[in-house]
Amino acid sequence: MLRTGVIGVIAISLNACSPTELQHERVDAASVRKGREAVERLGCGACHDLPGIAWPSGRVGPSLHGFANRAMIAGQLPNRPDILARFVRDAPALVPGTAMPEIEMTLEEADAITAWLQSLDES
Amino acid sequence: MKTWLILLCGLVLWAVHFFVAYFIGEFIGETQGPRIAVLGLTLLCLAGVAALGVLLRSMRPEDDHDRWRRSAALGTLAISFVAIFWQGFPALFVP
Amino acid sequence: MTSETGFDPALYARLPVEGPRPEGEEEKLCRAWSAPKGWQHLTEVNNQYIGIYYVGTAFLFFILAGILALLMRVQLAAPLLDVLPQDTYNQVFTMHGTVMMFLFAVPAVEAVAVLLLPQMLGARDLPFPRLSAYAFWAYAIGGLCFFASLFVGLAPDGGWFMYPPLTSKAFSPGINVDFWLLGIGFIEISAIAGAIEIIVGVMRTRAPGMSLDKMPIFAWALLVFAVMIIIAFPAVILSTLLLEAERALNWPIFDVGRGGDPVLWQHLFWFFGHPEVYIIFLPAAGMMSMIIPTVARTELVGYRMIVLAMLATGFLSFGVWAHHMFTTGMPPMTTGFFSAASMAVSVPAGIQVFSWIATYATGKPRFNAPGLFTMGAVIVFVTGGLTGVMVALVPFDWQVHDTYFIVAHLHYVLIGGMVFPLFAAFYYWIPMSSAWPLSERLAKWVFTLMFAGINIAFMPMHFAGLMGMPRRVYTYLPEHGWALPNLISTIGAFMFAAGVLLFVIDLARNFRPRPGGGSAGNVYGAGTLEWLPSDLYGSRSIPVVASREPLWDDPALAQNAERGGYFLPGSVTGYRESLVTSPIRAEPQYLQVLPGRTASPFAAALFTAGFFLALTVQAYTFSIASAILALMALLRWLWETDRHVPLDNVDIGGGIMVPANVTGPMSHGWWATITLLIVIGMIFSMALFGNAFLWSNQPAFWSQPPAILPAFPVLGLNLAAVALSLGARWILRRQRQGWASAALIGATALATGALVLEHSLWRAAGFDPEMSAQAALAYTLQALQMFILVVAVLMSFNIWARVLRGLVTAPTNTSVDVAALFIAYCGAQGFVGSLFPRLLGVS
Amino acid sequence: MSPEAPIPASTASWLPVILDSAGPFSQPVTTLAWVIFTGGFVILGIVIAALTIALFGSPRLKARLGGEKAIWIGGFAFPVVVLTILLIWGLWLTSHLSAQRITGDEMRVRVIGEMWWWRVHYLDENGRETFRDANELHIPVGQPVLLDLQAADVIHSFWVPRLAGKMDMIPGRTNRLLIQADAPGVYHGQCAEYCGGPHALMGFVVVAHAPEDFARWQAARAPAPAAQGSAARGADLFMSSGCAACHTIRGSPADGLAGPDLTHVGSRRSLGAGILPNNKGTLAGWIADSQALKPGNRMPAYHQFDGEELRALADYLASRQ
Repeated sequence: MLRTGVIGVIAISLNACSPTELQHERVDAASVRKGREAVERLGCGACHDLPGIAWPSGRVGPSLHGFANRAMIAGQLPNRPDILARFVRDAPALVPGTAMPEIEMTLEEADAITAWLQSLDES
Repeated sequence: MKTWLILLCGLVLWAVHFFVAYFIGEFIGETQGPRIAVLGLTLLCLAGVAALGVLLRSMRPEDDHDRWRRSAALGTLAISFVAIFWQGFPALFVP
Repeated sequence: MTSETGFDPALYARLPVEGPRPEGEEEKLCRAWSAPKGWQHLTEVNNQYIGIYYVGTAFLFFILAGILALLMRVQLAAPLLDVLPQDTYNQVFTMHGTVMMFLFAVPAVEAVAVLLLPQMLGARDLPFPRLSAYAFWAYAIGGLCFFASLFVGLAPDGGWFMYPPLTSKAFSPGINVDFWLLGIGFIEISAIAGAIEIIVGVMRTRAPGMSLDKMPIFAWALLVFAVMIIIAFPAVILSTLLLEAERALNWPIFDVGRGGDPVLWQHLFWFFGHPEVYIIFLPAAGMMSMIIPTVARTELVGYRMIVLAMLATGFLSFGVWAHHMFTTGMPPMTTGFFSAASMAVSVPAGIQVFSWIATYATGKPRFNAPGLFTMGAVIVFVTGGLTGVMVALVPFDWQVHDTYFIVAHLHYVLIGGMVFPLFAAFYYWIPMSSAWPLSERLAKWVFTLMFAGINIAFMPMHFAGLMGMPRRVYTYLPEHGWALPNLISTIGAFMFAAGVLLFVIDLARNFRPRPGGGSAGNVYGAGTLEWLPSDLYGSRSIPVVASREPLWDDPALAQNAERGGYFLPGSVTGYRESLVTSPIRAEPQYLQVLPGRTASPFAAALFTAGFFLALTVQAYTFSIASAILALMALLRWLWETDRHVPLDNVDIGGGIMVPANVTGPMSHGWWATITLLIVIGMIFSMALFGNAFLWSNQPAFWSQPPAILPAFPVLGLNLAAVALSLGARWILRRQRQGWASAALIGATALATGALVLEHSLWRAAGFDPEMSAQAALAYTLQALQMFILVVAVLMSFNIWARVLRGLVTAPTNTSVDVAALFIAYCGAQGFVGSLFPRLLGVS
Repeated sequence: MSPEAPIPASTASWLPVILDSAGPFSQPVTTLAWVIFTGGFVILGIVIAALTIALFGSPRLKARLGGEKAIWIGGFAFPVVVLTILLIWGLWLTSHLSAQRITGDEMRVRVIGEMWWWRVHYLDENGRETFRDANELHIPVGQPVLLDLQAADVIHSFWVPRLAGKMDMIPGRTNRLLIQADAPGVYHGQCAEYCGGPHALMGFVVVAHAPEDFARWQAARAPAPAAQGSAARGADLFMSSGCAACHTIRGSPADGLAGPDLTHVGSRRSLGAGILPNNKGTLAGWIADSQALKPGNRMPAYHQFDGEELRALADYLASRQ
């Protein structure tokens, strides 16, 4: 189960992979702001240390500082907006063993959160 | 001793009033009876302050010290009067 | 002119004595009051040394507690910072409050009193110099050890108010709370010792002619202050004892499961805690009333109104304690009494503020350093006073109680009412004991930074409170919007700190302590006696006082005093000595021989501190050893008292003769004993109140106390003890020293027997102190009785020993008077302590 | 899913909460507050003006201030008049607002302060318990609610600034407080008496519903049906991992009393006593390491669960609506 999932994701990412696409897109400020608000409302900080959000600040999940510069999501998935938007809504569907539950949110919110995560550029 | 009695008489009355009123509230309760007791006590103490005022005014001071003592004592009586007066309000305005 | 003691005031006309002074007179005086060298500094008891140590130590604690405040402000500068972890923060805020209240505010004013009061009153020293020394050393040693608990993470963390059950063993199992209870209990003893000293000092050591209406207003303030300490502090001594008994012995006084009540703690604590605020404010107001006339170059307008305002404050402040408890669910009429008293107490404060304004308006104010601080104090204090009236309104208090609004209010009151006046006092009086005054130029900066700092720090706290921010929070969530006011507060706090730092720098540059001379002198042109030229013995001679500002009204006074033209220009006995005068009109009564340097106060303080600290860390052997050593030091001290002077009448100047030995109700020892008995009586009364409170509040747990009839022997023995101990004075009048001491020992034995019987009666009735709070309080009464009986035993055997050594004079003797009074009190307390709890039956 | 109409997350205005009253038990205090603030500023202004005149004024003006008469007027007569009025107002309000004015028609709830959370017991008109919840209080709009306030360990204080003043919760006593909200909304509360450790993080929420929504909310207080799928796995873990020793979930074997009742935890607006939003993510985060979020709280960090187990637990709790 786990293996098929991972393989599938890798297959998807290999198909779509090209060097230029690793540069994230220009994200517009409005969705970054909305994403940040959604992250605060949902309390993602209960598990993650989030840049610019003092509270909450959990240590269960990884810190998300400089997330835009990460190559992988959860160490397994390529850090791409479309995958990321699916992952934040329903992580177990992509990474079955993860501790991160599916979180109830709208698709717009997932996109906004993705935009915000992609803006966390520390380079 | 006499000097202190003169200077503090009004305040001592205030203290008597305050602590009796507090003990009534703390140990007896706040029903109609205690309330009326506090009001009666207030009137009694106010009358006491007034009487002390009359008494003090009738004293003939012999020197500067006595004059000073008398005027300071009248001042403490004024403050005590107000304080006792206010102390009666809770029995009146907290039905 | 009327007289109080039969002394003829016309005799004052003989002074100052003209002509040259006899050869060697001044040298003899200097010899008696020589300066200490090296290690002797630890044994010195002269108020000019003790006073400077004392002020310095209090200021050190101000700085230390201030640093704690800065740490807290850093932690709260933004939401969810992690500068101070939760438990550290809780210790830090507890220590900030505790240290500021107990180790800075009260000791600071007692320190200033020890330093200034004798000079201001024209005395050579306070009447019990060793007691001042003891009070200081106990405070310094105990306070520093207490503070050090912070560095090992053992500092108390229950808030300075220490509410049980949070501070009970169940929720605070560590020794942190014990540090507070024992440390503060110990420091209270020092505060009370200082207060006894001040009361007797103000009442009995004023310069001849300084009748009550001519007393410097600072002395009035300290008199009221000290009496308030005597009445208020016993409440906190008792409450710390009770809580420590609950923690150490499992006596469930505050435990609701066994008939205790945590609200009892709140009553006892605030019965001390609110008067405490006025205890802190009054002396500072007294300083203001001394400084402002000098700054404005005119006499104080409304002197008598300030006096009556202080007296009124002294009384009214005892009717406000429960305004800290408006949210505890007290019934509405009772809250109303406290609301009314809280309003009433603001009236005398208003009178004082308007007196100061009237004094400025009458004179030509100068904008020098003390002037600026007094002006700033008026504004800051009035702001705090106005919010004080607001929180006296019960419904408004329901909202702002325990929020930052209160934090803002209390800091405005305490900084405006105490810290600013104290800084004014530093600037004003430092030239008296330093070779140089402080810098006026820097003072402008210090004042500006401190004044702006306090407003920037504390004004936003009003808003934080209105926005819902509770007190005593180690952090807060961003969503409440408290970040901005907190950040501004932190900036303000650092501005205030910068002002204090600048002051410390100035102090380091310019302060050259010169006890007894070589000082900068009367740089502000003040009119009161502390500005007479002085040496280690104070003024060369003690002048006759004819007005409130003698130096203004008699320009030759300083010169005549310095020349030795007034009272006591030398030393009659060769010892240190001072003049004791009558309490109202200050007519000369007798010559008091003062003790010189001695190690016993220092040793007693050191070992008492050792006793308490060792008790805290449960080093019982060391604790007992310290107690024995402390006791030995005290006995040695006691032995040295009451020295008989082989002179009957002495010439104190101008041919005026007074006795050198006085006993009975006229002596200063008698006065001190009465004061001490009031303290003990207050502790006892508070315990009785506790009994009645639990009886009324926890009826479900109340059992029928032992019957009264079987207690008749107890009551009888106690009455017999009273009669026998008072009889000892009568026996002594018949020249039978031995029998007098036997009577005292007998009286002590009777009272002890009564206690043993009383204890067995309660035991027989099946009461066990761990069983219920009722039983615990009954045994508390017996424990208090036991404690004073131990003292009585020591006293009566001390008399016996003195009789054997022929030290007890007849027909009267101060030591016997004091012991008789004390033991008679023991009998009376035993009587009431046995009767009262039996009257509280099950209804 | 939830039966009631959406409730605005915040009805607060820009005003500080104490001045932004939302019910009849806080409104009169707000009025009083505005009056005393205004009066306070005016009096402070007068004192500063008097001080300024005393320091810098013309001799004529200074002469007016410089005597005992000025002290009697400014320091005695004026305060006495002002304070007499204030005192009467304050006393009248005290009696008007205090819980002694109970009619018997109030809805009743018992709230018990714990280190560092709140037990909530809904009572019927006879004071008998109907059901339990924690850290959240639901009330109908426009109706007074009588709270019986108690404490289980140390002293706490119940305070919802927009609804009423605070009232202490003292072991061995029951204090009473009336609250009422005039508009649907979520009102934040906070423990106001220092209770040790994470006192700063002891919050809660009052949710006010329109009356018909409240009735629906009340009707929906039956335990949620047995869990399905991953949540069923979570239920097993909950029972087997010790959670049930401290927490009660009605309709399941879990009957622990030390911690908050979790029967309806999934429907609450917050977690950790009013400090975190509530969803599967925050539930999982709280279970795995609540000590990182609220240091010192009584629940240990549960490190033993793997990712799937943690999610199953979160699923289970989120399903307890």
